Amino acid sequence: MTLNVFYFLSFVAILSALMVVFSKNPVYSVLYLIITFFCIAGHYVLLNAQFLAAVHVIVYAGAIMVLFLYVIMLLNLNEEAEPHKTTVLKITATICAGLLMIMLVGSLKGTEQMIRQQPADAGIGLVKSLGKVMFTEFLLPFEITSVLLLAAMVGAVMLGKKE
Amino acid sequence: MTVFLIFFPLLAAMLIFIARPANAKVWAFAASLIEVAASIVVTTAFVRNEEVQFIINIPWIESLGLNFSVGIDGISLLMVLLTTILVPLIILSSFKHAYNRASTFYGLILTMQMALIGVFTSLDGLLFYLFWEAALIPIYFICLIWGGEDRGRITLKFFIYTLAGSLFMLVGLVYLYYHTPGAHTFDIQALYEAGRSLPAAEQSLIFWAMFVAFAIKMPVFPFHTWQPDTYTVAPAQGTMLLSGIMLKMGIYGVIRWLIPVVPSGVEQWGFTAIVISVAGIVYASCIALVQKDFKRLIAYSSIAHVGLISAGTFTRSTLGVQGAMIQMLSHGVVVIGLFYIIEIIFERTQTRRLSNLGGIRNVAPALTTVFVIVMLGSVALPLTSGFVGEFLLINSLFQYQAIVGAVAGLTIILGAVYMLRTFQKSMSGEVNALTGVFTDLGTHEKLVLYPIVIIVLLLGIYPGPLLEISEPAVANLLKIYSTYSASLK
Amino acid sequence: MVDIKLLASLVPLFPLLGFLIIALSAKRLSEKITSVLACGVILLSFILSIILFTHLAGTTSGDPAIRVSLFNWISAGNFHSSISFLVDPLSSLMLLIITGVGFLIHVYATGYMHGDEGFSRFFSYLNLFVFFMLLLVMGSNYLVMFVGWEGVGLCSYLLIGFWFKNQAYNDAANKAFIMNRVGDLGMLLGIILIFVNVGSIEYSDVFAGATTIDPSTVTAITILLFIGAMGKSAQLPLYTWLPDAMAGPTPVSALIHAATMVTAGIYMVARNNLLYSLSPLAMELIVVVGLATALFAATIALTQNDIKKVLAYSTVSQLGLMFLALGLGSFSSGIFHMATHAFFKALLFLGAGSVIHALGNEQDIRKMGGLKKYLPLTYFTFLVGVLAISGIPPFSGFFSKDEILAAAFAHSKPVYLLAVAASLLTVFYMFRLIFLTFFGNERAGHDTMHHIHESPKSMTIPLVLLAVLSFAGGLAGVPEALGGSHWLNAFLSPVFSPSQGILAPHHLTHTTEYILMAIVVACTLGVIAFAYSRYVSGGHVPRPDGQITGGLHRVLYNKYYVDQFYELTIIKPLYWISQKLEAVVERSGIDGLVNLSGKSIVSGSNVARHLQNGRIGYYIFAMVAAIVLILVLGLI
Amino acid sequence: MINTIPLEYYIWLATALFTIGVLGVLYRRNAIIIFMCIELMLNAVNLLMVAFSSYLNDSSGQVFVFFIMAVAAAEVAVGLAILVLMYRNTKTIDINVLNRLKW
Amino acid sequence: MNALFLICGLGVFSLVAEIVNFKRGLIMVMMAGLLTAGILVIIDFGTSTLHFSDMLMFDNFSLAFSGLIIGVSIFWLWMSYDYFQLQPHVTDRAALILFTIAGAVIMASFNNMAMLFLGIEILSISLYVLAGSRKESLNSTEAAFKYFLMGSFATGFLLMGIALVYGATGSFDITKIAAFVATHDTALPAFFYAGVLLMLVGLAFKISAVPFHFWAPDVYEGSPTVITAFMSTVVKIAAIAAFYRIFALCFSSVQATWITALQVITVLTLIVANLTAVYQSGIKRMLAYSSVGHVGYILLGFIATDTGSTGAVFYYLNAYAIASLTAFTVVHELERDTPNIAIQRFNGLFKKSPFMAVAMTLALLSLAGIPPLPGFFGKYMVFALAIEHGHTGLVIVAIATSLIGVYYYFRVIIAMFFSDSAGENTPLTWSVKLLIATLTIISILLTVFADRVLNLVA
Repeated sequence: MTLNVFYFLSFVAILSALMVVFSKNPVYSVLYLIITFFCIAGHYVLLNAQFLAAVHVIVYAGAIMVLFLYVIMLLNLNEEAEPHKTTVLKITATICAGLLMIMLVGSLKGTEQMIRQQPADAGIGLVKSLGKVMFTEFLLPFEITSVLLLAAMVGAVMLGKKE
Repeated sequence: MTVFLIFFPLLAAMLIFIARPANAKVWAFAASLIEVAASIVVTTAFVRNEEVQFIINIPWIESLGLNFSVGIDGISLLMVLLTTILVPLIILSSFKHAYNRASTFYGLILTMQMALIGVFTSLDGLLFYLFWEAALIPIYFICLIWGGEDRGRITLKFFIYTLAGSLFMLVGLVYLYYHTPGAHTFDIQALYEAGRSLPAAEQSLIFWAMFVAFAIKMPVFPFHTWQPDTYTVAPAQGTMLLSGIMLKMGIYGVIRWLIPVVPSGVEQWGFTAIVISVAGIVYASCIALVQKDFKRLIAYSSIAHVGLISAGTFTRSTLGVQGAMIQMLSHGVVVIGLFYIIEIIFERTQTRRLSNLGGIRNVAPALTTVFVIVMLGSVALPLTSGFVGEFLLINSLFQYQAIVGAVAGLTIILGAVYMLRTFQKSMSGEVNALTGVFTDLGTHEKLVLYPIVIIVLLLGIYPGPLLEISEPAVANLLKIYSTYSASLK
Repeated sequence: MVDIKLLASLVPLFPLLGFLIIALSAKRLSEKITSVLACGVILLSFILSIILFTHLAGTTSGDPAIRVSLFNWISAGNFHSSISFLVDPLSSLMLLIITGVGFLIHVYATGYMHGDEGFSRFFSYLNLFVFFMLLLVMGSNYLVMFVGWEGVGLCSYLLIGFWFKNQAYNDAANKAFIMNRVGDLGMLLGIILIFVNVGSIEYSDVFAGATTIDPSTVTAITILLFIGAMGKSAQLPLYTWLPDAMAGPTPVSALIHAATMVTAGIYMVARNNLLYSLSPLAMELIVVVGLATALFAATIALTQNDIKKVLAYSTVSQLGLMFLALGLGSFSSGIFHMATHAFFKALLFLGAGSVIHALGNEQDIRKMGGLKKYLPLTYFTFLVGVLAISGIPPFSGFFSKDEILAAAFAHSKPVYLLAVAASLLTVFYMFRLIFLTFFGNERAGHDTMHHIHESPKSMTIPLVLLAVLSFAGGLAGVPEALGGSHWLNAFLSPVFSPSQGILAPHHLTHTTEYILMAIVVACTLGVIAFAYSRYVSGGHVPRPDGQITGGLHRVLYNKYYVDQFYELTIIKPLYWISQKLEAVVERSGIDGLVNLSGKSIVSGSNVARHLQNGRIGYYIFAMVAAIVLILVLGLI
Repeated sequence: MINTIPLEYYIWLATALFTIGVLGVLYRRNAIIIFMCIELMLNAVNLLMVAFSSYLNDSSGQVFVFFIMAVAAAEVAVGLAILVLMYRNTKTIDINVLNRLKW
Repeated sequence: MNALFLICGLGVFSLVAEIVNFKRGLIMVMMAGLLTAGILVIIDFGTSTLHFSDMLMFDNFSLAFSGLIIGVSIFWLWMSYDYFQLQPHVTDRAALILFTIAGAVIMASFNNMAMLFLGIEILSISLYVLAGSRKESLNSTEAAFKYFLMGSFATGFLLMGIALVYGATGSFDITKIAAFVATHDTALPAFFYAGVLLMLVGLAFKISAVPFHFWAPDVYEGSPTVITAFMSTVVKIAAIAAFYRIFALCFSSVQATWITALQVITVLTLIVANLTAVYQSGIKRMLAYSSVGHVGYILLGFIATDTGSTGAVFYYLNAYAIASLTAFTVVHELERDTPNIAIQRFNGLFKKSPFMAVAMTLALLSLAGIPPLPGFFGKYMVFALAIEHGHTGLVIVAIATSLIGVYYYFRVIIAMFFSDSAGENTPLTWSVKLLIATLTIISILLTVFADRVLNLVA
């Protein structure tokens, strides 16, 4: 049963991911990407990362993709915005990506050797345990992230503001 | 004392750079005279044996095995003397010429002197390399700023060419460094030991790495093509520095940093080096024959002379190396004289084409006399400085291999051919429009040329004291070489 | 009692001083002071030479040679050389000739060069020449001799090109110097070879060790040294500079190119008589070269029209004869002839100079003639010289030439015949010269004849003195056959005895000698008669340059085209090769390669920069491709 | 739950998504789509991290995903600002149009 | 550690300064603050402490690099004083710069992949903005765009690498990873190596090694000159420090995996960058290629990751940063009116302003590696290291490329000394003079006291 869910989610994720790439209309791409993100969120749930799944949906589908949509609408992009691509480009792009895929997959052969060190603890994905780790072990990165966001904010404002 | 010798010119240069005195040339000249005095003090204090004296050894970058280690033995002393005596003459030779930015010009000359003396006194491989390259920078700028037509391209070629060669030397030195016994160091004795401990094949590689650097600097055929262009384009003083002193760095390098370092490599390839040097003699002489530009002609003649010195040095005999020592001094003085004469002629006639000159002898007897004597020094007439060296060199080559000696001896004939032709074309005959208004030597010019003439004659008549200075040191270096060769057999 | 060694070292010092004073004072000294100074120092040297000579002649017991060592010159490793002098009979004889003849020529030159703007320069060179010549003959080792050897070459160069405004003269000077240098190289290598084999270059050490040297090495040494002599003494094939050297002022031709410098080769071979006697091959070579030169130059001289050129070829020819003597092992004859030749050839040149001087620098004998009555003293002395060179008894040339011919006869008949031929040719062209110059019609232009005058005393007195010497010089070597004791042989015997021991030359009976003398003298007279009939009675005058007919004549007149031959086979190819070397090997080849590497960098850069085409799409492609590659590299 | 799904599956899935992201970046010339594809790549990484985290029973992997999300958000903010800036200047968002800087 | 807080605090302070409209003395305050931070670093020197659950480790290595970053930043601020004063958004720019420096310090001292990632991102995001900070200029926009797009793409690979490494080792902590790798060297899954290589790719992009360098020339050319200077000094130091820290400290035991790839990258970097620089006519673009080229030499030092190489890399960066900064100062002074000047702008500079010309010459000579300037010692050290470890072939390539380097650096020198002058003379302020003089003196001191510098990181 779980495996079937996995297959389903994976199939939809990959299909919609491909649609992101191949859709002519950017708005469709955004929508397909949102579908992909939802599928990924489903995987998170499968992986016992419930909190992360929620955050994922909120941040990506809720914030980031909305931002994308805004920009697309702001710039009023449509299908004709992108010029025709040559076949050579298509083929080389596919070959490059394919080769990359082959290399990565090929490198994953040893995975079976990995033996789980201890029985699964379904609790690690919960807010409680994540919060503990984040505010003890990863306190500094967490704080530093604020600097990052501050920088991004200042930067975005600086670039976006009209003189 | 050694430190003073090395850094006093730099100090003076810095002061001149910064203070920019109105009469920089006078200050520079004074500084160079002080340097002469210092070198004379050193000479008098020098004990005539094979020991390295006045040693200073200060650690610099210990993790690189680099020490500021300098000292003077007989070989170094002669080279230091050559430098300190020629530099004032070179500075004086520029007195009539009002260079733009004079303070920079004279500062660079003094900086150059610092580097040259550093090269001749270094007892540390990396330090030697540092001074070696440091000498390149001032002369490059002298040529670049005050040079002649198309100097940008030509000087750049010169710079990159010589730099390329010396980088090979650096690789060789580093390779040796990692083979020094115990804690790695660039100390010269340690490098000697390291070089000798290497198998023959590796010694050959080191030999070539270092030989190429020296050969380019000298320059020896076929590594010479930067030289005629550079000599021609450089300002007179630059050419004098290049030909008078700087090319001696290459031969000095062979004597101190090549023959004792990789004896087996020298054994194996010494003959090749001799052959190309000797081929260079004939080759450069032939090309000098058909030169139309006076300066270029002397440039080629310099290649021929240096070829002989190099060949003699590679015989690894006392005769050859001593001949090289004395010939380096002689060539330095003679070639400076010749280039200065060219400058004098150029300054008055604005041409260096031999076909445009002629008849100067009618109006400038003093110049003619000087020219004749310097020319005789160049063609190695007995009782001039050139003969002592060439005789010893040809002698050593002849002993090494009779045929090679005979071919090298062709320099005696070919040298006469092109020098006499040059003299005839420039000085003899009737005056023409350019040379008719020629004025004879002025005071400054005499002050430069007369000492040169005196040195040329003195060296030719009584070279004994100078030969004695370097003899023990040369014998010592060759002993290092020969004991190694003997130990192989 | 003054130390004899000091005197010996003073001999070369005086001319050197003279040179320095005159040269350094530039033109500030007046002509008079310069003349006095220049002649005075030579005179002083001459006096000293006489003292040395008498000292040597007076010493009967032991080794009479005087050795002086001044200072160490070049020493490096096992090589040592010092500036040191050796005065033995041979060199003292040379000293006498050099300073004696030299003094006379100096005096002559004060008149000859009067008014020339290079007067003091001339005398400084001349003094310098004497200094080097003295070094040459006085050196006690090869290197000092070499110093003098090259030094005289230098002075010869300076004096040939003395009138430097004329580029043809300068060419001649260059030619002389360079040809000498060719010889000098041989000489230098010879010296080095000696050093390599003996370990010393002192004469005494070398001669002491000569017999220990490998015979083939001795041959090499002697041939190399002889190459030097070929250059200096103008032997085949290095003789062509000497006729051209007549470009110099006539006193120079007399002193350097007749009396002294060119005989340096003779001196050198004589000095090394021991070495030569050890190498039969080298001796043969000298015989061949000497004889060939004698004939070759004599035939050329037959057709020359320049008074000095004739004398020059005659000098070459005579030098050939001297070498012949040396090659035959008759060293003292060679030296003897050298001495007498010094007298009469100097005389002839000075006489020619007097003629030229009188005619306002006219040297072409076709434009002379009938000068006997205008220049009586010159004519008389010139005649003495001609008689001497022709070997008319009892003039000096007779004795010395006779000795050589006798030696040749003893050696082999063909050599003798050829030598006689050469000497008869000499007789012919010398009389042709004197007949065309002093006899017959006056062919000079009117203006010239108008100004013609006998030379001043300063010039004629040396002529007279030399005439006396030319006449009486032979007395030093009157052979036993003629009742003499041959004093010269005895005097030189300490020098030549070692080689004579090895060679053991043949001695002719007195009868044979008489017959030979008679034949030669008879032939000589016949030739004179022929010349007289052709040029005086027949009034024959050589044709102008353009009208020369007849193959042989033209060949002779053009000096066998040797100069052209050298030009074509050596000089032109050398320049051609040099030009090709520069254009092809230097510029396109080596430098081309260097520049090509630079250019290829720049063009490489031009290619490389197109990697950076500004398109992000392309950049990302390249990155992904690189990532794949890196994964391949790292994982496989 | 996770016991039934082998880890390799997740790795393969993540790899596939990552490669599709790369493919998109290579394939498209529209800057916004390219941004989105980059986001896809990051998400693939996130998925991988979470998978590892679960299988290793170590929550730090999930914490890391938070940081990635934060960074992604920041990047998008700045990136879209730059994009808008570019669009204002050139009236296009084709990545290859703007190539004044080259060679 | 305190230094890092101080720098972040300064960044926030400058944002606050906007509100209270404190602009005039802001740069001075920043410099003073950075100076204090520098002193804090010096005080800590010689200690080695871990902070915040092993997130950061301040050992001599990171302290030395942090010190270098802070020091260079101070000089950079000095140089770019007018960039802040003459343009709008002073406080924003200042804050971004300070955040960048904070990111750089983190990159030099991280002990956890999370910190590495965040450090890189703080630095990068600020830089994307700064590169585009000349909004009216199309070049600046293009630079920002290219930098951003390719930078985030590369971040994807870096993250993928981190994820794979995490998956294989179960930790983000560098010390733990290193220990794990050392003990499990045979039992590591294959994807661990893929992770290492992907991290190599991500970091190679940051240090702009060929073939991940494509952004660098374009971005350097398009960005405002002071930002270019900042990127080619401070940012480069930080990137190299991070690269070195992760590969020398963490992955040294699996060197076999990445050494071949690194060698290929090194050779490509040396050749392509130096070769392309030859043809450049714009000085900034030329310096950009040169800066890429220098990465090649530094990578040469990475090949031997033992104690000697740390010193060599550190010294090299010192020499390189000082020389680059001098060069950029002069370029900045010359391009007051016209951005993106060509090399011809240097024509006759020696006649107009010998002071600048000489300083520029020394800087270029140092960059070209001519003794006895510090650039030479830097090159020498990495060459010697490579020779010691038997990579003579690489050294030959490096020598050849450094000769090419001489060629293009000397084009500028020749222009300064040889050609006739072009453009007017711009008088230098005393501040700039003092800056140039100080940098030159530091350069000389680097030669004389090379041993001290080397011992800092030993």
